[in-house]
Amino acid sequence: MTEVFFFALAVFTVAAALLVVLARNIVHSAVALIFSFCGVAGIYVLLDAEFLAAVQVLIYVGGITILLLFAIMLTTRIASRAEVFNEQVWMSGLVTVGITAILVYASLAGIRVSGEAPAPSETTSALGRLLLTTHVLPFEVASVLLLAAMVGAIILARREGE
Amino acid sequence: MPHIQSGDLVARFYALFEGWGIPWIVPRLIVMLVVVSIIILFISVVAMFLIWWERKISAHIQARFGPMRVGGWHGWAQSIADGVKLLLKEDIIPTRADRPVFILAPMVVFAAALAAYVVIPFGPGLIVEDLNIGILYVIAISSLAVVGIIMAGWSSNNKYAALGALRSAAQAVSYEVPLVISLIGPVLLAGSLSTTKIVEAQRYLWFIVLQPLAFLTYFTCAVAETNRLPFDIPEAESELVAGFHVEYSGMRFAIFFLAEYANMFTVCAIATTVFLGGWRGPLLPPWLWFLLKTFFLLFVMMWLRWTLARVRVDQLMDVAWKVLLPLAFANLGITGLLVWAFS
Amino acid sequence: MWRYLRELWQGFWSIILSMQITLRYLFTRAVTVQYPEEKRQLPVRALTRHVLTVDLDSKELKCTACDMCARICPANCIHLEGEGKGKARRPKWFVIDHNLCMYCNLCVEVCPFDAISMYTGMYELGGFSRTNLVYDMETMHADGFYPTIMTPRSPAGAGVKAPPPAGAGKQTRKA
Amino acid sequence: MTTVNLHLQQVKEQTGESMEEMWVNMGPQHPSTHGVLRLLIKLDGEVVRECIPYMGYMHRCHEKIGENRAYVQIIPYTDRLDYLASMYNNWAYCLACERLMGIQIPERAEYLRVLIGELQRIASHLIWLGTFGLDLGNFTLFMWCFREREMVLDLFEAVSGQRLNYSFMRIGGLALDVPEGWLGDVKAFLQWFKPRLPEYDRLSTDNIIWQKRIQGVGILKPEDAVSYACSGPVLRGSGIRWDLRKNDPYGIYDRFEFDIPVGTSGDVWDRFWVRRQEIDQSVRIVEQALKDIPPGPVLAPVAKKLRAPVGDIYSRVESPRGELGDYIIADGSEKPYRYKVRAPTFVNLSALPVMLPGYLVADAVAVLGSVDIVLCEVDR
Amino acid sequence: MTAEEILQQIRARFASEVRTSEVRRGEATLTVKADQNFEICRFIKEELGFEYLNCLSGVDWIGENEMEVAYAISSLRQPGKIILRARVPRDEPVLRSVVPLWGTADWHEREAFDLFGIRFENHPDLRRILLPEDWIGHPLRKDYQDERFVPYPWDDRKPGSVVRPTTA
Amino acid sequence: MAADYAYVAFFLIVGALFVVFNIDIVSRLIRPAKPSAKKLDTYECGEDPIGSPWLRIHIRYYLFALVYILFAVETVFLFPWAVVYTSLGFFAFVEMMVFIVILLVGLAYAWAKGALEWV
Amino acid sequence: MTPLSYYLTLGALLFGIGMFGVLTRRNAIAILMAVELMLNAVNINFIALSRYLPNSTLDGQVFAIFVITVAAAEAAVGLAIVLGLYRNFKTVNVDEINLMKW
Repeated sequence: MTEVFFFALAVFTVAAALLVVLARNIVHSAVALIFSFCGVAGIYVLLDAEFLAAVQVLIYVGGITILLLFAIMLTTRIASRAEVFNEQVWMSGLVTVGITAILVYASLAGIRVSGEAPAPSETTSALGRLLLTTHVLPFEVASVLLLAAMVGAIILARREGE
Repeated sequence: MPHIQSGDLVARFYALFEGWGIPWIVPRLIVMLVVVSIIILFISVVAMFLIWWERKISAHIQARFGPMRVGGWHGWAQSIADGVKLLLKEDIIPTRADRPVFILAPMVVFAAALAAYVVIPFGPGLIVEDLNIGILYVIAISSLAVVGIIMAGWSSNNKYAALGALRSAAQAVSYEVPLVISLIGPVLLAGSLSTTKIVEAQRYLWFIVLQPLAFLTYFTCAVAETNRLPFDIPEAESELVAGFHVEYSGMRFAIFFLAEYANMFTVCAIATTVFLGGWRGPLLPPWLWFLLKTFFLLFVMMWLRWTLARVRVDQLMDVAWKVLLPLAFANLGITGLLVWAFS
Repeated sequence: MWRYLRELWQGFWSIILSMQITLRYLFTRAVTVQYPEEKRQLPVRALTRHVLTVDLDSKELKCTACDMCARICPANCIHLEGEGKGKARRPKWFVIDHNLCMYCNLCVEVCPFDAISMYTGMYELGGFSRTNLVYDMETMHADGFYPTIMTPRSPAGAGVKAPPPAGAGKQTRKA
Repeated sequence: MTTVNLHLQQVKEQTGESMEEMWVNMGPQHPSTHGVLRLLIKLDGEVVRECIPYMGYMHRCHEKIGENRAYVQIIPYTDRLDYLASMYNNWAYCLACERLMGIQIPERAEYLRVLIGELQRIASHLIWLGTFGLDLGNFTLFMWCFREREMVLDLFEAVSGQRLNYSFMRIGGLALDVPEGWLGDVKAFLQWFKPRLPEYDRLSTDNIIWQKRIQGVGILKPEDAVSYACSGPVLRGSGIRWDLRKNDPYGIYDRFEFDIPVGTSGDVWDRFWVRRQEIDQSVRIVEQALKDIPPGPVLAPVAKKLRAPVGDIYSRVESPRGELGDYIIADGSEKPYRYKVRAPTFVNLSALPVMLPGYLVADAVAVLGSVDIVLCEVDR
Repeated sequence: MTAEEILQQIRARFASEVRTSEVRRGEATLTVKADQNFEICRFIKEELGFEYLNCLSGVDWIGENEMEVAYAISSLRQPGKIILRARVPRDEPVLRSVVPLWGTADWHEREAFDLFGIRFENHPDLRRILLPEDWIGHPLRKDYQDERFVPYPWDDRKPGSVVRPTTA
Repeated sequence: MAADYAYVAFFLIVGALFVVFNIDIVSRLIRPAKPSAKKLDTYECGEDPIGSPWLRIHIRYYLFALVYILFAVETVFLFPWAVVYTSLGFFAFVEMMVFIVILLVGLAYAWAKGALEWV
Repeated sequence: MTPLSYYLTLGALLFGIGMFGVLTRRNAIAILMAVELMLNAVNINFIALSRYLPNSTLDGQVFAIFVITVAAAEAAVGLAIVLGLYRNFKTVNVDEINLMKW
């Protein structure tokens, strides 16, 4: 049963992701990106990481895509028919296919896991415990990172004429 | 597992199908379909009632009657008539609109509104699925609605719609932060994100007593998140005519309308769950208590709407970032300190 | 800091005060009228559809086709033609176009014989074509309006509380 | 409207266009332009940078009609200028004709005119307050104001038989005396009305959202107000104490005691507050008029066919919206040779492009509302 | 300043321009030739202190083959009112705009242009204001004819054209 | 567990299908369809639209979204913290307060820099 | 139970698609979107491995949270840089942006 869900979600996600990179209209790209993110969130759920799935939707869908959409509307002339891809599209495609093939091969053949870990029961509290004990340093550093990002982004975005 | 019906009944239903040799998925799908139909029916009825009720409340506040004709008694069938009318309206998609996104937007908005009902605990066991990240789930799924609104506004290729969508997005993201942070206080007290567990944690005391500041913050944000007056700038009709759904007509518009009222019910239901003790109450059956409390909050929302003027967009942002956010943080800090001190 | 908090409180309180007054209004009576079933009571002077009055003794139209009303009408909505000479002069035809009438009452004021009046209490004018609002002598003949309040000779003297004209519109259609 | 867009093209070429700016049509079909006004607004984000009003959608050749009508026939047409203050339009026109013809009107008519005129001012300001509330998103206030306005209209209907376009005043006085008991009805109305004002205040003046919305926006500097010849509450809101009822008294306004509310900074709040206080002052005047009103005739003996002597006159009154002037040139016939209406909102509206730039779209609505335009009067 | 004094001052300054002047109902009324209208207005505004332009109106004196622009000027600081009439030939009605003096003259002059065809030099934006931009002619001129005017269709005074009302 | 989320998926799918069902099946059968050029035109108060609304937004909106996203990340950390707070005690409180205060510095910075001002 | 390799393959595919976008798209914002896709692919791997590896705690998920944090910061700063570029070059087309002329 999980396989069915997995394949449905995987196809959905990959299709949306393909649309992201292939769509000529960049807003369509962004909309496709939203669905791709939602699909990934579904994959997280299948992996019993429901907290992360919610975070994925909250941050990616509710935050990053909105930011992206705003940036698109700030900068891109959507109606214009500019070339979407650069000249190295075939070259890049080749490289990508190669690397992806290697990765897929590695995934299918390279990694073997014997058995499986039991499903974790309550991920949120476990995550909280981990964050506040084992990973407390990255946790605090994350706040500094966010601070730096906020300051930097505000400086960059408002640099002129304000 | 679904709890909306009695567990025994569902189990017997499953067993019945198993006995017939039908794959296990079929009965499960049937149960799910029944559940979702009940919820959609519930949403429709509630939305229609709310629309009618709001018109009545506004009318009586304004010394008039409101709908009086359709259906006889105080125009109770007005919303149904409106729904039928919208069903009969021509569907207009502007030529300049971005067609796929335009069509997708109401679907996103409605699906998000519907999905939020999964974790609303109408009573003990009367919940579709008690997810263990309940509250966070509602918040996450409601951020989908914002995306839907941006899609609607942008794809309409209309200036008012675009402005409305942008305002809506800016407003939603601004009010999301204090809303989430005000919810963390009760979560901290309950020690769980599950809606059922939060209600159970209020066995002795409603959280509104312990967290009045958080409740006020949450409620204000909830009003803003649902784009209601005084925070209805995304659809401020005196400026933007109708905001993001200005180009939507007929059934597409109706879907937005339905989703809006469904969201209103959701935020009030969450407020009831988190702050007002959910289904707890003496004498009356739990689900009735739950609905009573929720509808009281809905009444307050309507009451506010018909009392206040609309705030301006800059003031709206000020309220979110400079009033509600500090308040929410202060509440969080105080809660943390007190919990540590008393435990 | 204190100022911030004080402003916050004041704002909150002012909203509470506003809400208090609206809550009080929620339980007051509505002032509106459910129109087609209920009808407002029109004052005596209400300017409504025109009527050509008749002399109660001779049962004849008072109008002598002097054309005063047609000439004073700013909107040029009255048209008539007379026949006969002297005392016997009466309108041959008389048309008022209510599409154009602006209810200024000048025609009534100018009429030397009180032959035209606008105090019929019939305000439900409507039609499916513009010509439906063009009234001719027969439709405006006062016979068609009995029994309703008819042209008060001196409207200034009448009290405010007039008999309700409601329902008057229903029985005025001449069979 | 291609020609208008041609003009826009020229404007764009002159001003240049940046990426973040866009031109938006506000009107003619817009909920808050109070009729069919079209404002072409250049938005920078949400900030209004420039505003070009287009009007004329309601032009009905009032002045041309006036030139082809006898003096008394014009009165019903004046109703249709400022349909929210028809009594005052009647008055302005009749006053101009009376001044032109040298007619003295009876004492009772003077009192009744003041009484009715001030009631009209109350009604007009109420409708303004209500629609302004609507602009700011407060629908309840709108309904409440309309409820009281309807009462004034009931009073007028009892007097003139009409609810909106009264054509009640005549050159030389009034068409009719008020019906018996009417003055008592006015008293009863005031009794009811005065306690309602604090209720409006609860929703508007005292409410923080209302205050914050309109304070400090749409500032009209006094020198601009004078240069653009603004009048009425718009002028007074800018801090200039100028009211024709006091400064150039017509009728018998010099017999009444009332104050002229003025603003300080010329923002929307000041204009709102001036109008709000003017309602109080009008109530005061009505009460005084009710006390002193003498008996007697209401119409001076005037000729049936009115002819004005050759000459011209510019006569002005303080209508609820400002200085309502009638410029009449008479050539001795029974029709005016030239009849021009100086509509207060036409002139006040011309100051709008000065008031708007620099504020948000939401403010644009509030500013437009605070000017209190009536499009029929603007377009004539 | 009485109306008499106002007139005297203007006459002293612009002797050759003033055609007629009189005091009517306490208002100074004067007719001037149009070529100096801007200077006279400036004099009235800046030196006599009448800073408030109430009204600006065009008049078509077709009998004298002249157009007139009548300014009603007053002040918020002093009593008194001036009615200044500037006459221009009807064939070529051109005046200098007074917008630099009074902002309100902008729309009034546009209106006079729209309805009378009087052109104002130096006007910042002389367009039609009330009528559509593609309107032909200037309706308030006394000789204005519009063949597009269609009389009210059932205004033929014949009883046969009347349809009996279906209601009441 | 993952199976719990079957309902979520189901609700999302049915929600979308419900919209399609209503608009494209039920309503389509009974509604009229008489499109005309004017009807299908973009609404702009009865005038022809001037220019395109696409690509005309202001940096304001962007800045709010920017500040939001960073606070949203913070809330991600807050939820696990709140759930385990009672069992971890004061140390957790201090850790989180350090975290929050650092971010509040950012908020104060944004406030002082006027990123939270509209105009 | 779905094999781990399925998830890893999905991650690899997403990564490849993202990489293709990064390499070929001209629009800087589109490139950022593709980068987000790649980050998602990484997260899938983290979480899948955290779920499947025996004796694992939730460290993989914690890492995913940090990746999301970094992604958010990256999006914020990256888009701010794009805006800055746009201000200077009036385009977000990376081929036309020549940093040496800045």
